[in-house]
Amino acid sequence: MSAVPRDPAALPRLGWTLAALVLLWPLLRLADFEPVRLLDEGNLRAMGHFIRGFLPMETSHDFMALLGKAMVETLAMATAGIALSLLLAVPLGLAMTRGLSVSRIGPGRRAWIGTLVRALVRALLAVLRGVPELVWALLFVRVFGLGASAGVLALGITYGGMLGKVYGEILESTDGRTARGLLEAGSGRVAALFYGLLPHAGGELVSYTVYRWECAVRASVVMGFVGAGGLGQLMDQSMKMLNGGEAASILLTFLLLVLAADGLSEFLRRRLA
Amino acid sequence: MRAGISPAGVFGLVLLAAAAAGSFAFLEMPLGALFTGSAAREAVAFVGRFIPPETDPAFLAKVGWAALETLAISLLSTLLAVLGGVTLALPAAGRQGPLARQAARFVLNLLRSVPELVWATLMVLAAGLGPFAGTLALALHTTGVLGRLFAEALENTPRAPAQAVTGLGAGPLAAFLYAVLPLVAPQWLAYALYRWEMNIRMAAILGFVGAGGLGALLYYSLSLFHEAEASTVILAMLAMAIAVDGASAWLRQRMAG
Amino acid sequence: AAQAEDVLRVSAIPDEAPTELQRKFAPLGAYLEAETGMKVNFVPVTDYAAVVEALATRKIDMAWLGGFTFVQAKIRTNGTAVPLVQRAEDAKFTSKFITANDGIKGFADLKGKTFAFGAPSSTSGHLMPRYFLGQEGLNPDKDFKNVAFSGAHDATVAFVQAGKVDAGVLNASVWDKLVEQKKVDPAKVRVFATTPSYFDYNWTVRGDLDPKIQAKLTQAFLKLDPANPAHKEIMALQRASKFIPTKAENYKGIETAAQAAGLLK
Amino acid sequence: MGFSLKGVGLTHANGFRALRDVDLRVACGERVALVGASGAGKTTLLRVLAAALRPDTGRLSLLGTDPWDASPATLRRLRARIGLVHQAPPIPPRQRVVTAVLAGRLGQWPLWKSLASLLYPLDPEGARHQLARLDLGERLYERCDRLSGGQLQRVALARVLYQQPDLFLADEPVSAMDPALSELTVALLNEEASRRGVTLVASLHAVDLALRHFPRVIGVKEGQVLFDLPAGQVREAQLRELYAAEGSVPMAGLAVLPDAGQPAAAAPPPLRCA
Amino acid sequence: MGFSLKGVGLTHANGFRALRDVDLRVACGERVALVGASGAGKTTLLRVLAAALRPDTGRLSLLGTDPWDASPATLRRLRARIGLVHQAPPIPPRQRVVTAVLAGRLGQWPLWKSLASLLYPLDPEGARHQLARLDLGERLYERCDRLSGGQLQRVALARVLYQQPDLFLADEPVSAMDPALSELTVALLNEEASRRGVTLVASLHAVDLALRHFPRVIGVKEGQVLFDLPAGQVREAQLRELYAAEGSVPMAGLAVLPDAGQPAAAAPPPLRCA
Ligand SMILES: Nc1ncnc2c1ncn2[C@@H]1O[C@H](COP(=O)(O)OP(=O)(O)OP(=O)(O)O)[C@@H](O)[C@H]1O
Ligand SMILES: Nc1ncnc2c1ncn2[C@@H]1O[C@H](COP(=O)(O)OP(=O)(O)OP(=O)(O)O)[C@@H](O)[C@H]1O
Ligand SMILES: [Mg+2]
Ligand SMILES: [Mg+2]
Repeated sequence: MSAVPRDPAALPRLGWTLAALVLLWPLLRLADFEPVRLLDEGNLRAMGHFIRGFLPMETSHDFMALLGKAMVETLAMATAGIALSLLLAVPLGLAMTRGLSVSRIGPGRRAWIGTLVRALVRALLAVLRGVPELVWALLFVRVFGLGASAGVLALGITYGGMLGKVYGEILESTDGRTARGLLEAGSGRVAALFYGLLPHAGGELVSYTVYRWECAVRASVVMGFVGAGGLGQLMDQSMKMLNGGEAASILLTFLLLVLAADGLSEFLRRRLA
Repeated sequence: MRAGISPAGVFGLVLLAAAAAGSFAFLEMPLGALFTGSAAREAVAFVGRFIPPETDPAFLAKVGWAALETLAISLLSTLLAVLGGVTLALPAAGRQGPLARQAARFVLNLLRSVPELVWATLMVLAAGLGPFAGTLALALHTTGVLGRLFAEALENTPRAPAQAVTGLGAGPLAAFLYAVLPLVAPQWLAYALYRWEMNIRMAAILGFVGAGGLGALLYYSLSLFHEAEASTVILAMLAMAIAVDGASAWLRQRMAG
Repeated sequence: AAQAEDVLRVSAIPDEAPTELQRKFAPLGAYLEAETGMKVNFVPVTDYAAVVEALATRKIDMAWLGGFTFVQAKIRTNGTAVPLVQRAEDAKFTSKFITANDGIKGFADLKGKTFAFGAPSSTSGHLMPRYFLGQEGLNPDKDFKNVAFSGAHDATVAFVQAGKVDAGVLNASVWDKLVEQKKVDPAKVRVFATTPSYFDYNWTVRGDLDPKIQAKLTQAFLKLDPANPAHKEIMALQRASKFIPTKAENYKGIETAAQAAGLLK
Repeated sequence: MGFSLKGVGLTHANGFRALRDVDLRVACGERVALVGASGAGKTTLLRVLAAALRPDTGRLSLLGTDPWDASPATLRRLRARIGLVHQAPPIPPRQRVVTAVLAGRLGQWPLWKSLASLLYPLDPEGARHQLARLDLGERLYERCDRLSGGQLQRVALARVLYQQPDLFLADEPVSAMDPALSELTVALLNEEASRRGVTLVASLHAVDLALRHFPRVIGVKEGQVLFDLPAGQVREAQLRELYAAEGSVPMAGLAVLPDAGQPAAAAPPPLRCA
Repeated sequence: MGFSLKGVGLTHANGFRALRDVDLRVACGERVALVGASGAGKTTLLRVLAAALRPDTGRLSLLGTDPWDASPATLRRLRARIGLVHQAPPIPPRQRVVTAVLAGRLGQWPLWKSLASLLYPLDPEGARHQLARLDLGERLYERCDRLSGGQLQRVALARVLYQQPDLFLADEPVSAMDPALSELTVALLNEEASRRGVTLVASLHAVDLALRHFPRVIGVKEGQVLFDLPAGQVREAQLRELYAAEGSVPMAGLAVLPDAGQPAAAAPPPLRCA
């Protein structure tokens, strides 16, 4: 028996691993990484004291009324924000997907146009989500004034950038053979999406969208900036004041909403399956 | 003859559309204002203040250092979160029975439903003001996020390869590594890199715990209306995010071959 | 700004929790509605810049600004923003440096410690303390181990009390209120230094607001009298002994300080 | 207006030369079987004919057009006229049979129709008709992952039958079927092609089926055409050479072949070219 | 210590009765071919034998154990001794051939070894040896999505050969291979089973291969055993009945079968039961 050739992937693999380890060290130093600090007695006491402050939870009538109002507002803003972001994300995400690119299997001489368009869309999405929410919020304050409108729009735009990118990547990571088969049989890209990619990726897309909605519910920063209120702002404030009882009540609300979102996601995915 | 989509499905879709419409109505959003001439003028004026970006060498050095710090915090927190996320995602995807699934899901939901800011406060108390607290705070929240995303990606993966390997008598971990990981790896990688990109941007939080970084710098310049400086910081953040985004695209393309 | 004629849109910089601001404003708002005959709409926000931005683009009509935010607003409106009134206390405002660390007795002990300001654009929580620290020969960016921005004055106290930072600074008015309301434990947290006095907060309107309304508003504020039981609650909530007229020149000093501290370009 | 290849060569991304210098001319309405050892390049050749893989060298003309020289719109129209039955059916596991079959017409339907059909199948009758020809009519609303291997393969075939292409390509269309069903299916493909007067190219491992049903048989070996003959002229020695590439393969399997001299049974096709 | 089924029935989740009342007893070291029409239940039966599907009724004993009565640890050990070649190779597309083959021993290796082998293949020699027997030795480090249909099927076979199971199950193991390679492969499976003295059950659509290589042939029809005979006693009429289920299937395909009376060629296996 002749000698078995050595694994050709082994050497590069070793090289990358070593390179990663060498890079990790300065990063750990930069981030001040000292896990022993977590065991420091004074720190443990401070944290214990703070966590004990979570009980009893704040349940006064005033606060509950405030919480209820904030919750309704938050749900409305999150839903509206996600709806707006979908308007951006769906077309851009599709444009970004290589698996749906006709030109990649199609006439090669035009392939560079497709590549260029995808790169441009990628860059556009990066700018949409890369410009901080606060900057968008300040921009929209100039148009709408203070209030929910500016916040929801800022949210819609940044989340549009995020969803678009993630949609594109999900569609690319799924088994593309079906869609490719359809494109090869002359189908258009939208039809190939619905018949070839969504059956594989539908669950994943739904699950990510619901997760984003859940993030929108928690989104404190933008909403508070422009005076849109909501749960996030309430939370920020209780936390800055280190008011444990209020924080605990809001956290419980968050947890309930997250559980609800999780259930919704599971329900939708099951329906799709 | 059965219809293509069940009545319950149609009902669900209608319900979702109604929820969106209801939300817009409730918020009374004058979206029309977006398309007025004054809106365009205001927007142009606003953007104009950001141009040109600040290029003072001293400030650039400050931005460079903050960028390094941001890189370290975001990368480490994402790495920790990937480790934690994978560990929790396996039981959360129902591979160790329904009981473990519920338990793991609950832990993930808890980690995730506590916002970064709250984790930051806790971690500052636990580890003191500074980048380490920021790293831990981001790692904890991100674990919850990645754990959930990883778990759902797992559940959406075809089962046949894994069943074939367990059919050979392999244990759950081995079956996962040999038959599931190759299938979900591109998606997991995409999520992890994407979360890294998000963590680069976690602005307010890091400033709040005194970790500095680009986020704190940005918030500071915006508060003081130093738009030119803010613009430099935004460009630095964008450059990092686009680099990560490009790396993600490149890596996954390489994997797909 | 067509519908603005019968609605007065008001906001305030979030130097305290927005809900607290809203609570404080409620009776004042009702009073102003009665005095001007306009509907008064108050929007609490969490970002200083958003208030200035909204005022500069005429999306709100009147705002409660700090000294430094007023300077910013003036610059952004090309000098048209008009300060109407301020509290008597605002004419000689101070900030308190506080700590819960036994080792800190004066400015010299702050070197190498962690420190919390309020918000970056706060006058009494950031600008003036930074300016006075500079005069004491301390550069926060270099001499402190770590600087955090708590975002609001009451949050700074919470930071210090929980041991998150070694020391912090906040405005005297909020400190007094917290001590009065027993929200801080004086045995733990103590004041170790106080700044010299300076001009701070005021009520500012946008320059193109109808002068008649401006006059009505000024009158309404000046008419407030602590001896009148109906006004007493409003004054108490605003922590004002009385309101006095003010003018833009009063804030020249702040502008200079901001320039010196490098916060204004 | 069938197709023609001239000096076509194809190298895969990893540098493997799967086709070298293939010359081939198939007239409209011809029915051709491809035979060859595993890894010979049959699938690659069929994918080139489906305008799915682009050759690096040589000239290619499909139904009168050079696909790699055409505009995207022309290419898309061309592809809608070519139907390929894949070797491993690329059908999403959770998709229903009816949807999988109707997908055959996506290239011809306007977008609204494709989308509407997802909500409510627009032409279940048409899909059922094609399935019934393959004895699968009653599984119309079943999910594809609930089918057996041979049933799934028939769904993939029904899709291309439903597409009604002008160039019908099939890659091992009966590999998962039992002998009786294979016979029926190959006969059906030939009958369909003759009746509609379209060109049919099928790769087949079952040499006997190839020889009995197709007028023309092409042997592919190591990416090249080894022989290209009327079925009646294929000799056992040629088949032996075709499969001998596999090292020391015992030739017993070929003993079962019908006498290679026996002429193919098919009637000459009535040429009604599309 | 082969296996036995008594009154085994299985209903799929959608209510389809795929197996009904199957009685079967196969001794250690026997080599059995399963034949039957598409959808007859061959795959289902093999999956029951692989302890992958649980029957709803009847009693089952595999290698002396009832899998559905055993503890999880026992079941796992049992499964490590059973190898099933799936009809459609369930191998992740991006996996490399060497990893896919080495996965065959996952049930026997300790965890550390499985993990280490992912980083650096621990037994490439063993994997190559099995691949080389199927004429695929040089593709060791290739990615599986770069293989042709027949090559991928051989990788799946090499995995189970590498596993060295005591009960060797194969579902259409040669459906994507050319005749010569099919012949070689079926012979190889039989030779391997005889040499190691283990039990072999393979479903095959190529009836001639079944009759020539396996001493015992079982016909499955509509989830039931239609006949269970030594290969030499299978008559054409029985095959005709077996495949007649498919409505009006023309029986021409069977004409090519060798005279069914001809005895199977295999030598009696030397019983060395594991
Ligand atoms: N995507 C690919 N990348 C690299 N090599 C490939 C690729 N696809 C096929 N090959 C190689 O090209 C050769 C021809 O493959 P092809 O699929 O055309 O064979 P085939 O004749 O269809 O074989 P089979 O009968 O086994 O299906 C094989 O050696 C195969 O390994
Ligand atoms: N998961 C499932 N759910 C429901 N029905 C199924 C499932 N799997 C198989 N069936 C049905 O059970 C019957 C037997 O299937 P099986 O796969 O055992 O057939 P087979 O004999 O292997 O056929 P083939 O030769 O086509 O592979 C078929 O009618 C099939 O449709
Ligand atoms: Mg092939
Ligand atoms: Mg089967």
